[in-house]
Amino acid sequence: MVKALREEVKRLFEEKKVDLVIGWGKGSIPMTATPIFIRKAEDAEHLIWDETCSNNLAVYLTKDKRQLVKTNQKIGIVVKGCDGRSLVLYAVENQIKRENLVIIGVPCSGVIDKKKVLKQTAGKEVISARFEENRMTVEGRGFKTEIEKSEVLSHSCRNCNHPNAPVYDIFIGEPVKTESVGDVYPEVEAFEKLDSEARWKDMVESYSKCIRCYACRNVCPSCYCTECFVDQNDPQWIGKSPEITDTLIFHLGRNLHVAGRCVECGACERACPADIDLLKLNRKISKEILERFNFTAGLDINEKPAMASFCENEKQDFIMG
Amino acid sequence: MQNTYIPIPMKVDKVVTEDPEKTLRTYDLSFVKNSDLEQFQYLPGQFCEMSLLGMGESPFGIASSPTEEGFLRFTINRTGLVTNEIHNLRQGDTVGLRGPLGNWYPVEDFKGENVVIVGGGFAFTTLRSLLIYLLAHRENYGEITIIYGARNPDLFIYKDELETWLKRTDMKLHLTIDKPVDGWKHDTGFVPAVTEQLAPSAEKAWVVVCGPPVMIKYTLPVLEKLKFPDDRIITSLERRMKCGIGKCGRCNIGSQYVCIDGPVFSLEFLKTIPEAL
Amino acid sequence: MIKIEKSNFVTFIRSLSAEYNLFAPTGEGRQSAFREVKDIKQINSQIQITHNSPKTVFLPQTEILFEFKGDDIQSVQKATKPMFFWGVRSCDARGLNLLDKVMGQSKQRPDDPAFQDPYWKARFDDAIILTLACNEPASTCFCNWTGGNPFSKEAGDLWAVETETAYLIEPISEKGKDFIKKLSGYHTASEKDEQKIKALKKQAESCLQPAVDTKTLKEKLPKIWDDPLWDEVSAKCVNCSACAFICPTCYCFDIQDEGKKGKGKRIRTWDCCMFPIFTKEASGHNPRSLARERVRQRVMHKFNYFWETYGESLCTGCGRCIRVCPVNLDIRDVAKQLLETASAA
Amino acid sequence: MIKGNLVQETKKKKDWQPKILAILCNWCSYAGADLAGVSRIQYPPNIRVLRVPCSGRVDPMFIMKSLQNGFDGVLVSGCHPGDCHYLSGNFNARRKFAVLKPLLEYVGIEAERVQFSWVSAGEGERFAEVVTKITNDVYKVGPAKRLVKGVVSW
Repeated sequence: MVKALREEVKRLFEEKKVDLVIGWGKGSIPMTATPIFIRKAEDAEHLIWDETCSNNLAVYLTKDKRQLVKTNQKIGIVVKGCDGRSLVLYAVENQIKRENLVIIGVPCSGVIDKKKVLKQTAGKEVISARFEENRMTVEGRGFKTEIEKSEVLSHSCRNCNHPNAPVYDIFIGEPVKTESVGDVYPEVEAFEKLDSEARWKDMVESYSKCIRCYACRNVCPSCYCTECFVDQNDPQWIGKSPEITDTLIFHLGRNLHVAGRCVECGACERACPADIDLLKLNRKISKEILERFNFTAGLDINEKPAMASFCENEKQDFIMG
Repeated sequence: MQNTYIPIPMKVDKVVTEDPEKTLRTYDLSFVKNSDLEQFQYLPGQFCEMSLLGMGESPFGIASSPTEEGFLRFTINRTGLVTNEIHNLRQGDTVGLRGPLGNWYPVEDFKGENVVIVGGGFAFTTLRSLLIYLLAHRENYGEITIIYGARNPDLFIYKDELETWLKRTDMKLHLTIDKPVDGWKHDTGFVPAVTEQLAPSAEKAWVVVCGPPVMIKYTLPVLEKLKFPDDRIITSLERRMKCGIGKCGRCNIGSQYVCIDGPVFSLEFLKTIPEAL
Repeated sequence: MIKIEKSNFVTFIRSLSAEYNLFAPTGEGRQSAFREVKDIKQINSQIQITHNSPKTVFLPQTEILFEFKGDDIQSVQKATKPMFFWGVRSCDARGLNLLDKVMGQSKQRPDDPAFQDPYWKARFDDAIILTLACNEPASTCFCNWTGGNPFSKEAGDLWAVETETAYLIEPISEKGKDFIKKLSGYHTASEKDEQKIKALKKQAESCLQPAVDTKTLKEKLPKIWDDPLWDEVSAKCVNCSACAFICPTCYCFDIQDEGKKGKGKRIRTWDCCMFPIFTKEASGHNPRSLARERVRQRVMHKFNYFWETYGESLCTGCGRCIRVCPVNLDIRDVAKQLLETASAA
Repeated sequence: MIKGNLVQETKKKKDWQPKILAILCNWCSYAGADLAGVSRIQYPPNIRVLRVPCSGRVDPMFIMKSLQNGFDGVLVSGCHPGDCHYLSGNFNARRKFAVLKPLLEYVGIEAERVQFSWVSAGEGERFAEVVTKITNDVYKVGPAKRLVKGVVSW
């Protein structure tokens, strides 16, 4: 698989079809891949593809990195299902020129969240990790454990219905067969069933861990405003300290800004240094949007985002009768 | 222990609107507490953090000179959150002040030498401070030449004082505006060009430049051409600041903090720092 | 050097509580941090290095500078018992000393209290830091790159080593000497214990990777100020502040007013040079508007600027940033790359 | 008129009165409120009105910031679907609210606090009903405690 990927990228360079390929390379610490930028054929050797490739690489086409797109370079980008959906979103929102991209799809059966591995080892450092089909073996000083991959799968991957990029130019290997996962939002439904007091308590508890480092926003492919509303100071929407209401309004505001645009890649949650279950809010919104508007972000290049369109006679049960 | 983050209270004594657009206003502040007045020792070139409780703080250069007693003067351009609010201040209102902060123009080194002051726009504030200081100790200094430019005649600050300075014989004041305007009796042209044309002598002289970044950028080569040595070209920098005491970390140029190592630097020094200019 | 048997540890810790507020490593994984300990059971001695550095106690993420009502300003500083920090690793103890140079002292105006941070001083000046030798450095640790050592006695007031059965403690600073003097009823460490320490130290050092001397970056970095390498280094950085906020020596902060005009508080809260607004001026001008400039700022501050001003590295090699970086931008790799390029330049 | 205004009945018992922000669109609901006024229709005095050009102008941030800064409830009211002065402003608003309302409930903000309605320029009476309903609803759930700045300390 990895070999095929490297060959393909090498070929792209040799045929002068790309100036740059964004992919994953081996990280410097266990269970971690890192984004790499390949500019010549021989560097294709550094590419990898496995369950540690958790970054959503689409993020490198916007924000501060926009110049890559602006320079009209031909960019190759290696994508999982969710990353591919981000590219569709970018195309819909005129952030990229589709013709300047060479999308290289890879079959994804879910990436791991290394924070979850750390929980399995009770915080003990993992020095080496090996992956087999459905399990992984982790070793540290004085311990060695086997973990089911499903236990440490990223939150976003557990109920993923779209493992393959919806649009691609090249696919490495065979697209993953999609079986409908059935109930896509089980944890959201479970949370909805709690009473309001319990829900609020849970929110306060998890979001007071937030240190406002904005890693969630900065790794989010859908968050590409040149100036984020938290950074505006006249009016200043959000206080800068991690006071709980400011923090919550930041997260709610961010989630509302990506409502109908979030591809649920889970990059935010994996990036969070404070271990907050950030997808809990995103997925609630995605669920509402799916149920109400029958819309899922990043699947169709010709479909307008949910919050940028409307139907005249749609359900309005929440309006006072 | 003294809490350096707590501002001292100051009373607004006088408000002068400097331009017809009302974007520039000059405030004379006096000390509410006598003890603060006694403690406040400063020299031209230093700045203060002006503080409006509930709105925040902003740094401003002191436009008055220590030789003028009993008040501090600040000229403030309305650009952001805090300055907008400052513009609402009336006579009798209270504001907070922290300072004096930063270093100052090397007035001791100027002694016995000629001083050329090149200024642009509303950055003339600390230059006024310097000028008043020099004039108060007139006998200590040689020739004093001032080149002061603004986009149009309206945008000069301290217009009354400019009038009296123009009449003085112990100093030379050149005023210039960017484009010719009917009735304008003085020079026309950008500050760098006018400086080149007037060609003040670099002989036994120091030059102090302060103004918008573009002006500084184009004036410095002119001064070099006029043979001013780099260590005698003095300028004052601006960066975003918060604490003003070298702790909060944002105003650095290289290893130097504009708030505590600066804001006054010599060109000789700035040339060693790639991100300074 | 005195010896506290682990069986006596509870008594020792209890004896502290009369005079000190005890802080120690608590929690697990990414929630591990130095917190005030009321019950000895809260102490987690299994932690190699806490996820959050002790900085969070001395320079909290947010603190109130003062409160105001009308024009009336109230300082909110309260006198409390001094803090006793149990189990600070040598990298973090060093980090606190470096922070003290910036916050507690002022290189430029050493004698003027107006340039010292009163909040920092109130906490740090009386605190006793016990530096606990690192028997088992993590794979991300690189204190040996920045002049540190897992068994370093360079920083802190007391220095301790944990053996299987006991803690061996000796004073470092004057404060530490006074502290030890007041203790009674503990044995002095034996020759055998000293041997044990030597063996542990050797073992700890063997956990570390071979050192790369980052000291030379001080001279080398200015040479490659404009090198295209910075583009490469910063390419994957997404400009969040995870690295800065968990860093034991990143101290930048913002000052903000909260509340309304007439009533509220002035707070300070951590800020980070990775954010574009950090340096954005009211006019809209931003001296560091590009990602590469901001990444360069952070690296230069750690490995060059701080050297220039204080003659030390601002990186202590704790490795926290390596663990939290969402894109695995490894500072060790950056340092290596920079050294290579600079040496070639 | 709704009879048995809960707020007024219990007014003597407790001093607390809900403070509600009513964000009204200029063309319909604001005019509706005006009509209620000139027609001397009684409704609880608990609302503070914020006039906006269109319900489409209402950023969810307005609502969250209001709750954070001390309002006990927020009412947003615009033109009936199809009547928008700007043709589709209220349709866009409706989509925003369709997501915002369940999201706020999801994080534990009481459903009663944030409500939406359509009130036309001719519906003075309906405006009074809407205000009475939200006032009663908010009164029942009591003073806002969640998402209010400064309540949970740090």
